[in-house]
Amino acid sequence: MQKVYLDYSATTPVKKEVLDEMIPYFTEKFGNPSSLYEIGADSKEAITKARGQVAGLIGAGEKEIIFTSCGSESDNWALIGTAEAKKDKGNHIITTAIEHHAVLHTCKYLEKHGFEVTYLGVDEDGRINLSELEAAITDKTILISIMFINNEMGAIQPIKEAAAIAKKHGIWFHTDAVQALGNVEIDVKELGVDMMSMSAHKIYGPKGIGAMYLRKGVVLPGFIHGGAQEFKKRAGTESVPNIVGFGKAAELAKENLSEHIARLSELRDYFIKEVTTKIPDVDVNGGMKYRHPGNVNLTFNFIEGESLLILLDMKGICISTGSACSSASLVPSHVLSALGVPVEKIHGSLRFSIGDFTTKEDLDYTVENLIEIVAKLRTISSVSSEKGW
Amino acid sequence: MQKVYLDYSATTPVKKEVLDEMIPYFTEKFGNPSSLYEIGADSKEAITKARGQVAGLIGAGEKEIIFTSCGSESDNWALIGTAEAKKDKGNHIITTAIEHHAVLHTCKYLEKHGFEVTYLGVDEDGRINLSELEAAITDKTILISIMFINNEMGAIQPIKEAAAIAKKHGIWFHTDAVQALGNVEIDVKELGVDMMSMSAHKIYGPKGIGAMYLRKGVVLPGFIHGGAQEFKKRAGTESVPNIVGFGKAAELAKENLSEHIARLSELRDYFIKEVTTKIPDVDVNGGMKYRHPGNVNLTFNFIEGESLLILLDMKGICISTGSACSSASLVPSHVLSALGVPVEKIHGSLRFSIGDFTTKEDLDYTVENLIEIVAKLRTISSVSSEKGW
Amino acid sequence: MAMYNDKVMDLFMNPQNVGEIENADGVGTYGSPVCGDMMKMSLKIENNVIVDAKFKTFGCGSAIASSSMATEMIIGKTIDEALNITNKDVLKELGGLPGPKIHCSVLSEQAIKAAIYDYAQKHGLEFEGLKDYDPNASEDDHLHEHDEEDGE
Amino acid sequence: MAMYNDKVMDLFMNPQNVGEIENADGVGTYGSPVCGDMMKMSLKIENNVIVDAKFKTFGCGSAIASSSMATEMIIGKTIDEALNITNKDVLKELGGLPGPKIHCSVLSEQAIKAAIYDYAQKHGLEFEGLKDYDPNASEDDHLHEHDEEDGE
Ligand SMILES: Cc1ncc(COP(=O)(O)O)c(C=O)c1O
Ligand SMILES: Cc1ncc(COP(=O)(O)O)c(C=O)c1O
Repeated sequence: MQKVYLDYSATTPVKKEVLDEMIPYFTEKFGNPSSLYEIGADSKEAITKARGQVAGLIGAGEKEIIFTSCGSESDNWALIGTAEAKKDKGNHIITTAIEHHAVLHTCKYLEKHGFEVTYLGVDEDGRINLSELEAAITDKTILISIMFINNEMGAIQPIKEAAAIAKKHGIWFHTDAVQALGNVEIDVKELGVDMMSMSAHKIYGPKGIGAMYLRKGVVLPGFIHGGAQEFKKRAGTESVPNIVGFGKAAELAKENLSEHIARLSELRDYFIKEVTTKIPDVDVNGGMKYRHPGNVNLTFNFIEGESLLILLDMKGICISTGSACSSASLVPSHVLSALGVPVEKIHGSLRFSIGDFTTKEDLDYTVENLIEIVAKLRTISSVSSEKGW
Repeated sequence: MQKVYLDYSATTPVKKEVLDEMIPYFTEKFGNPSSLYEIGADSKEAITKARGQVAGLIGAGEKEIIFTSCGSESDNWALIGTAEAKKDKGNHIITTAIEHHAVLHTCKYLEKHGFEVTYLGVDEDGRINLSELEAAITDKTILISIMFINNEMGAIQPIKEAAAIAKKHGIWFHTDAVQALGNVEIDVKELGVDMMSMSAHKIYGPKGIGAMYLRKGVVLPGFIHGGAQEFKKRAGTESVPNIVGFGKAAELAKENLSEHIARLSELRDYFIKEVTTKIPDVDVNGGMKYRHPGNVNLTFNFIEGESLLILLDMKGICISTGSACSSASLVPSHVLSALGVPVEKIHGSLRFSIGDFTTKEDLDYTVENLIEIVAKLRTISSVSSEKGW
Repeated sequence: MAMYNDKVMDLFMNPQNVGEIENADGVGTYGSPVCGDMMKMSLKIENNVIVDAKFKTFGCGSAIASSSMATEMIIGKTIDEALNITNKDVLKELGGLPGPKIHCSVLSEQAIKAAIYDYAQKHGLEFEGLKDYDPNASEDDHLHEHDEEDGE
Repeated sequence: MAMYNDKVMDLFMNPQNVGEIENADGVGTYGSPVCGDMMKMSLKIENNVIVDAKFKTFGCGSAIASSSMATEMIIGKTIDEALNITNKDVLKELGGLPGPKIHCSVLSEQAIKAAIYDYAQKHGLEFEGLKDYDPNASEDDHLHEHDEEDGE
């Protein structure tokens, strides 16, 4: 059976070049980077190289990159660390209603511990309003955390402008760039952010390794205490092979960036055109102007997303429902809700995310199957275009 | 040049069987375990299998194993999570003076946040005194955290007895078993511990993956907030290949346990006998009765450890100094200090740790070189057995 | 699809009794698109026996499979027998559903009751099995496990 | 050993002027085993010129290399010249040391001073370069970066 993976925003396969770099560090070059002898020093050097590669992708200084175990840890660290560092200054945090759970749930946690959080809404295109952001600032505001690119509908936020507002008010600015890394140009100096979360497994690197960009001068308390690793900012024996893999993935991402963006955008636009012209009653969620190059979020009206997802899986097509009824979730996507998509339409929404190994043939095969499956599920459905919802 | 790795307590190479299991999960089987489609479900299944393998090594239930990013994270989580969960009950924690920094520095962190910590001393053999432990308990005590096996001098603590004392007083009990896993028989049910920290890279698994045993019924607040991974107890896309590797390493450790212990103990005793009979003025630090089967901690009187370490490295021999002058540390080992070893002797202490790939020939080669290098450094030294310290 | 068993998958892929009966004797719907699942059940009833049943469902795979199973289970049954069918019976016939999907079986139990209630109303009949039936109860009043967040 | 440069490694592996001069004109020690490094320096002095110098050091590789370098630097120098040698000069000759090891170069500067001080005491001499010298100062009073913890 043909296999079509269209869930690159969920995770990506590790590229061969990346895995090849990692392999030696499991077996021969397995020294602990804290050790003084040669194979220890080799591991340390490998980390330094990877740090440079990740720094290079985002225009950071080498010492501004701290490896963590995942994007979620970076998000938790940024929020909880800032809360701790700045609690004498205030207890107010501003974020958006469309953040990833790693940010949202950490905010909920902080709310239980005396912090107040403002969740900015977004417009139809999925973007925040900068005057709303500025208006939300109080003299107790210690952190603004705004995701760079949304994982469900791909909206790209005005990070540079938002960071400038934060700076003007002397407030730390964090951005969750897990979906943005390798999918848009990022220059942290130009953006003016203080902290930025990243994760390797979204850019063809391994799972279980993330990083934090921590601008020089931002003194964030440690999150995992213990050994002196990562400039004493993150304890724990370094995940050397994963770090090496992250570095290589970052290097490749940098090399291919403009081509990657151009290619994905073209495929994305082609796919949207095909689906919306060949299948009736399909909505595109989120705006097209500021959008992740590989993100497609569609509502297939009158059918429920999970059933569509399963039937596509039977045809070898892997996609994701950000909506109800996923195995771990029955609650409709908070992101599409924030966009103003009615709940019943959220239940019929699916995310297709395109990546480096996606071909036009993959998309044609997907469209073909979608036509058939959507028609079938609509015959079964108790709602329809004639009768309405 | 011959290569002799004698630093298995620092980290271990990944065994071939382990790496072989991991490889497919980087490239073909790369699905996100939270995804509904087949390759997602495959990843989820792989995690479940690994969870069973780790649980099997320590006699735990499958749902009692939560994967974390490292031993340090597990330690931090146990301490900070308990502090949070139990803060209404009290603010007192009991631990030992010889814990790993992942515990000690987390205690320091908690001390800054209003908690009080008692650090139990140890006897000459490196073991705590159980009546001292019980005497230290107050009605504010919320946690007792005692490491299973010390990483520097290998002392095995009376965990079962200590856990029983904790239980008697209704106090949660945590043990840092990072060095114990795979090196002693562990049955968590029989031991009666509530939480236990583990790390894969000490048992021939990959770096950057750890686990927490969380006894059913112990409700510990999350440490990394976000997605619903790991029974909602630890957010972040799972480090699937590393988890698979940890599982396989645990399986192998279980299969080989008694042979591993017997073999290492024999090599250890042989090495100690050789060194102490062939080189004068060598002290063995820590007791021999309750000791990590692969741990050898020696003081070469009148010379400084790092210089010895470097000259051994020049001969391809990898060992570690728990003492002064390691690249990241100029402070003499807190562990040997707690044992009562005088500071000047700590400066001359080295740890040799033996593992599955160590041969008798490796040890003979090491002894040969030690004889020569120790003699050379003693000629240079400004202290000597004749003149004394 | 590892999350569903073969029986459920089979019914989902090849659902039986899909459609609407013309001039049905009883029609009932349960659930709503807002809740993510809505089932419409129409019945043909002769001499107190359900001789035909058809469904239309907006919902996930297990909602569709449950609907299909429920129609199969009631065809040929008397009304009283049909009213005795609980979501547990549907679940059992399906060979089980994943935890968060159990409510889908409730959906079909309730849709059966709604259709029979409609029939009872039209014919001025009363059934023991409808004694406690509240036609205005919403899905949320019944078992509907909410489970949050995804993990990507 | 990636942490030391070749020059330092070479001096550590093959230290020059190891030993003690019999009937030395000045002998000084600096540091202590408790601090992890102790250097003993003995000098042969003729006509205000250091004609020979030998050392014995308990310490790490960079302490040994610094000691060796220091003896080489002072042999042939006048006492005043030798007293002018600072730890920075030793560092420079060594081509640098890793951050936490800088204090090892202080060790050798101080050991030179201690040995000359001993010579001065014995002969009732005074030297400009010893004006501020405190024979009882301990290592901790000088640059000694403390850096904690290991990372395993
Ligand atoms: C006793 C002990 N606890 C905790 C740790 C920390 O484990 P990790 O390096 O996986 O964070 C180590 C070793 O690194 C250890 O030896
Ligand atoms: C926007 C965003 N933030 C954070 C994360 C969390 O990253 P990780 O899975 O590495 O913890 C993800 C994806 O998982 C994401 O898409």
